[in-house]
Amino acid sequence: MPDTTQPVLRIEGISKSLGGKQILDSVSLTLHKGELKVLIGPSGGGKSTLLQCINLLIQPDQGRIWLDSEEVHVSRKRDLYSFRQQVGMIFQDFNLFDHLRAADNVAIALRKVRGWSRRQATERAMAELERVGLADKAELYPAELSGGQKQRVSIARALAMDPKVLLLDEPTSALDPELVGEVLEVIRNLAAGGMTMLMATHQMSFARALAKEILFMEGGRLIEQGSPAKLLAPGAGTRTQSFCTRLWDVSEREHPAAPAGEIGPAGTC
Amino acid sequence: MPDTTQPVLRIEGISKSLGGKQILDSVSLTLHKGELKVLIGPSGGGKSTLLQCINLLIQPDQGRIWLDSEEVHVSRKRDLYSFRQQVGMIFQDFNLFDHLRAADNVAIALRKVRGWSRRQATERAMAELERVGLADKAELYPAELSGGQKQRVSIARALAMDPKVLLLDEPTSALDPELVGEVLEVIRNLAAGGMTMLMATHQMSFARALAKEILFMEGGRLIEQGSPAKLLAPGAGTRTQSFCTRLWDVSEREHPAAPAGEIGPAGTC
Amino acid sequence: GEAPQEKKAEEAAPAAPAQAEAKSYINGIDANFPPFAFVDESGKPSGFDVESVNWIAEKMGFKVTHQPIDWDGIIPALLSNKIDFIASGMSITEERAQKVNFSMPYWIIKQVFVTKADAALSLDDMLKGKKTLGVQRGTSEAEWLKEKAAAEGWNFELRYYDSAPLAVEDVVNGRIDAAAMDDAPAKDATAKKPVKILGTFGMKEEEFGYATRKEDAELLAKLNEGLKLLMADPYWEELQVKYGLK
Amino acid sequence: MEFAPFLTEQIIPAFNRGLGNSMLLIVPSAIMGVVLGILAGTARAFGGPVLSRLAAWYAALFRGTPLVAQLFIWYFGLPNLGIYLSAYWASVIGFGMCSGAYHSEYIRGGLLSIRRGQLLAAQSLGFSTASTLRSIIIPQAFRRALPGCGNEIIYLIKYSSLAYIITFIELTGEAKILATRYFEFTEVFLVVGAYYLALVSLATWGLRVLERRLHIPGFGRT
Amino acid sequence: MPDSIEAIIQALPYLLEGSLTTAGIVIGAMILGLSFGVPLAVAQAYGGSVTRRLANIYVWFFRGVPVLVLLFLFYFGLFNLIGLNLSAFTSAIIVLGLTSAAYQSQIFRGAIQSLPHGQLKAAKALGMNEFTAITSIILPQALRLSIPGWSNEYSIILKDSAVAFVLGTAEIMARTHFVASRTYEHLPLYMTAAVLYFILTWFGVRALLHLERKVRIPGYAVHQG
Ligand SMILES: Nc1ncnc2c1ncn2[C@@H]1O[C@H](COP(=O)(O)OP(=O)(O)OP(=O)(O)O)[C@@H](O)[C@H]1O
Ligand SMILES: Nc1ncnc2c1ncn2[C@@H]1O[C@H](COP(=O)(O)OP(=O)(O)OP(=O)(O)O)[C@@H](O)[C@H]1O
Ligand SMILES: [Mg+2]
Ligand SMILES: [Mg+2]
Repeated sequence: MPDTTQPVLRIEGISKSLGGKQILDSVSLTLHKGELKVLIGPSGGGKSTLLQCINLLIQPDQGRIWLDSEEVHVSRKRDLYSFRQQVGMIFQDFNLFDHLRAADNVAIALRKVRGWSRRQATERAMAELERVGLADKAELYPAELSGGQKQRVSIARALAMDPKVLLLDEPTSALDPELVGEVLEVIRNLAAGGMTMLMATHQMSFARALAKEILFMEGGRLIEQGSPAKLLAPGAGTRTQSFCTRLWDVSEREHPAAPAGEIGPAGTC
Repeated sequence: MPDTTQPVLRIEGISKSLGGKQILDSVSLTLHKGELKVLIGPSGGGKSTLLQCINLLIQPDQGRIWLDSEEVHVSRKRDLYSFRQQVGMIFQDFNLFDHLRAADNVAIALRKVRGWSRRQATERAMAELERVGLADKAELYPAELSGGQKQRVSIARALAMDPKVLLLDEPTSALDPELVGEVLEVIRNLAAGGMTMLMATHQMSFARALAKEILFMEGGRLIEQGSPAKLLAPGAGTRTQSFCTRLWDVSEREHPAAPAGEIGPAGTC
Repeated sequence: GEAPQEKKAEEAAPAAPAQAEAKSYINGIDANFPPFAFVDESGKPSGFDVESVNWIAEKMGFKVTHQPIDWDGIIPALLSNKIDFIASGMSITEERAQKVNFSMPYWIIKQVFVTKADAALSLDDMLKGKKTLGVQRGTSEAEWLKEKAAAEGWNFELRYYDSAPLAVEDVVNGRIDAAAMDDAPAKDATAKKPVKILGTFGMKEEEFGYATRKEDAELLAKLNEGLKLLMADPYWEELQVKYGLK
Repeated sequence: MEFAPFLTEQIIPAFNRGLGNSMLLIVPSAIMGVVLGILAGTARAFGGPVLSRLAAWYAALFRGTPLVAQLFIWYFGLPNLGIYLSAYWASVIGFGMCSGAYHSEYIRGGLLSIRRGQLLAAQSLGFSTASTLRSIIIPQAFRRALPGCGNEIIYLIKYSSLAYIITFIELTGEAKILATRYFEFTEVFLVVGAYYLALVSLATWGLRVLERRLHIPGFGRT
Repeated sequence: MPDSIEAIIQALPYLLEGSLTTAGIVIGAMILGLSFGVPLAVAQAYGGSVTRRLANIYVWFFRGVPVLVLLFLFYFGLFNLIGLNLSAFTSAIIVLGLTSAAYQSQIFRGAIQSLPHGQLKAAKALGMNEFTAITSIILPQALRLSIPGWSNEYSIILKDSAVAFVLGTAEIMARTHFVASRTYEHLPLYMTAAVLYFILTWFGVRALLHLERKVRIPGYAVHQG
């Protein structure tokens, strides 16, 4: 199980401005091996920007990043590429390669980055698609896939590279409850296998069910962090707590008589 | 409140094949004035395809559609355009107009379809953006918006046209809990104002909180339909019921000791 | 073909309304054919043919403008009334005579070889010494050399150029050994480039004439009569001297 | 003049000879053009400050000057530097270089239409910049540029006729020789027009097949 | 080379005058080409089978037949036949413009087809008719993406306008030939013409590049250079 002594990924003081607005304001965090941290917060809070900065897809204005206690320098292209190979990413809007079929979307990095043969790569790609229940859609292009199918291809694509660290940007937003369950299971297994993960999500059940720690992000800063139990405890008085009970109010009003146990912390919280 | 005597939208026997596969298989449904029906089902089940067929964005192979008991014929272009003006649509992947700022994304149809002046249209657009909490992002282009912001612009765009019927394809997938609550509130108000809605969603709390009826779709067919209370009752033995309890299992296993009331029908159900 | 002529007439002589009845004609010229026709330093058409025609026009009482036009398009332009005649060093040939009427011949022209000024090659070397010769494509010398070579077993290689001056350019570059061309432009070339005229190479002499449309007998008559007058006038000699043709 | 014997005895043999020469020009210069175009177009969009500047100048120079002038320089100008190219090679190099400049602009247009997300996704998987371009960006950009590049290939077919100016006699050269000799402009140009039309039709058809084969669902044809 | 420099200086005003003719032809033909090219592209991308076929035939014909031949056919043939007495200059604009429309349509079509289908769907879902959807959603984006290709077409017509000399419009290239034939200063004069063309192209291309940057959609493309 998680070995918390060894930081796998560490970022310090990441700041970023876009269009003249400060989007990230000196964000620091550490991920230990096998740890899963969950990033939550209001829309536009900077979650996606942070994840992309960690991967250096967006160049932070300031800040430093270490992987396995080696600092990552953008200027050394080699290092950058190998860093990114080790840090997988699942995008909020999938960003599948439009010109490739599902199987090739998964296989292409194996071939072009890892240098695998076409056969090897396709075999692995099929195995990954199988894992997310898409073996029969391998031949379809992104435009022919449903929302949930696209999202699953993007998950398969990231997993196929066997990354050390995985950054997940709302990986289940388009999935139905059954699939959410399955993906959750996959994530749990990855964590058990020592994968380190940082996940932005709006589905608080995830945080509750899996995360060791919740990071609450608003206005480009991490304003609260702690275990789910601590932050979400009823009456904890945290921002996280109030953020997550909004939906509750709504449901409550509609079905005032419904037993709390059933509708409960409904929907996303 | 809802006047159920008068069917606003009726479809009958809609079928569609794509890429040699039957995606929709003779789907029929009726929406009465002020009614909100929720479409759920596994990923790839055909929800998005159905919504787009209703709007005739995808040409169904078979089937008929009535709005206010007038049948809609594709061949009569005039009718088709006025039909679509009355039937609003929120897309699963937003489909914002890339070359227009948020405000213009909302205003363009008012100007070009309704023939409003630029000023009038912009005023209304700003009001709609305000309603979804985006007044300060009106000047940004789609590529500069976060996932949740894009989704809200697409909601504002549909609402600005004051449609009679609204088709919503996962309108809250990218929203945080606070916003989900707000959008839910908006939808509730619309329903109260007599808007007729058909919403595909994975967030079962919606169905529970708002829907009069749930339609369960799998493999291109509506296989179950009924009130949330009926379909979701514990032990109802329905496909809907089993579909929605999958996530529960997962959470349960992780925190076996957690009080059911807290984690409850966690996540999406 | 009346309308464009009248229009041209107004352009050419706006200051002479009294002469409005005078017929006005457009002469199409190949402005790449000095000294017969070219465009001078001030951008105006000039040359031996141009000045001859001007003299004739004045004598015969018509107006004329000179329109430079691509050699490839010059006969179609004549046939479709865009121009009215061609006085621009055009050889009288059988093929052309089927399409247009020619005036009386006014000039005899010989075809010569032009070589580098310091070349020490004889005419015989040119024809039988496996040399490379340049010609302007579509000219009579090009055709003659090709046919004779086949008949006589001459072994030179022919290279086709867009205009004779370009062939001279390649003589200077050393890519070809000689250019075959009319003697008048050849003389012009020797004045401007380090080349010399090697001499004629046995081709029959050719005659230049003015070309008109077949149906335009009136103009042809005027041109013929004008030419006769001009060639009898001392101005004819003067022109030849001016353009280095004597 | 009788048209039928003129056609069979003069035009057709001359034109078929010219056609062969035309193909010898077109095919290698088209290939050279596409390759140069992809390199230069990509360099303009993604090459660092130096490379993109260089590529931009290449495109500006070769698009900015008439092809005839370029051919003149390759053929009549280089001898001043002691470089003697044959008419054939001067033509192929001249056409290829010029064509590449135009292709580069179409490719750049194609690159403009690729969304950022595609680049981000590739880089997140550890692709180097070069292999991102090679495997992800260019394949998409090329597809989108293809109709434009088709234009350039068709222009090339037609411009190949300029080779006659530097003495390489291909289809148009043969036509001009015949036409100016017999003054049968209409006939000769109708026939040469038919030849070019056939060549262009072949290219159009080939391009359409290529476009169809490279078609990606979700873009293009509805 | 004092001779050649003298020849160039001598010829310059004459050539500059020719560049006005060239510019006139180019601007006319580009505008004509644009106004025919856009509908052709739309017909090819969205037209029914008949419209599409007609547009294909148009493009095939005008791309297939050399401009020189078209000039001959129209100026000496068609225009004469129908009694249309157009000047060589106007005729050149019409023929070059109609030809350019065929090429421009392919550039626009490429751009139209690089837009994902979703946006057209969204426009239709808002009740827009095809015309509005295309003119206010598709074309604004497609035309942006067409600017590089369009600059190609500009620089091609600029130089193609030289063929108009078969009709007798003496633009830059024809004038260069004249002067070169008289002075035998071929190379320096062609260089001068090339420089003139280069300047004209450079200004046009610069202006288009500026336009391209100005209308660029923030954050959209990979390529910002
Ligand atoms: N290029 C840009 N110019 C200006 N503002 C930008 C730009 N890119 C992003 N932003 C802004 O940065 C903020 C953070 O965006 P980000 O995508 O990181 O949010 P997020 O937390 O992921 O939100 P969501 O939950 O909605 O996905 C948003 O307000 C967005 O509008
Ligand atoms: N052009 C196409 N060719 C082949 N199959 C297609 C095409 N378009 C859609 N499909 C298939 O149709 C099925 C239904 O897709 P649809 O988008 O309607 O699903 P959905 O119910 O909305 O799923 P999700 O919840 O994941 O959004 C999917 O399996 C998809 O792969
Ligand atoms: Mg986000
Ligand atoms: Mg869907």
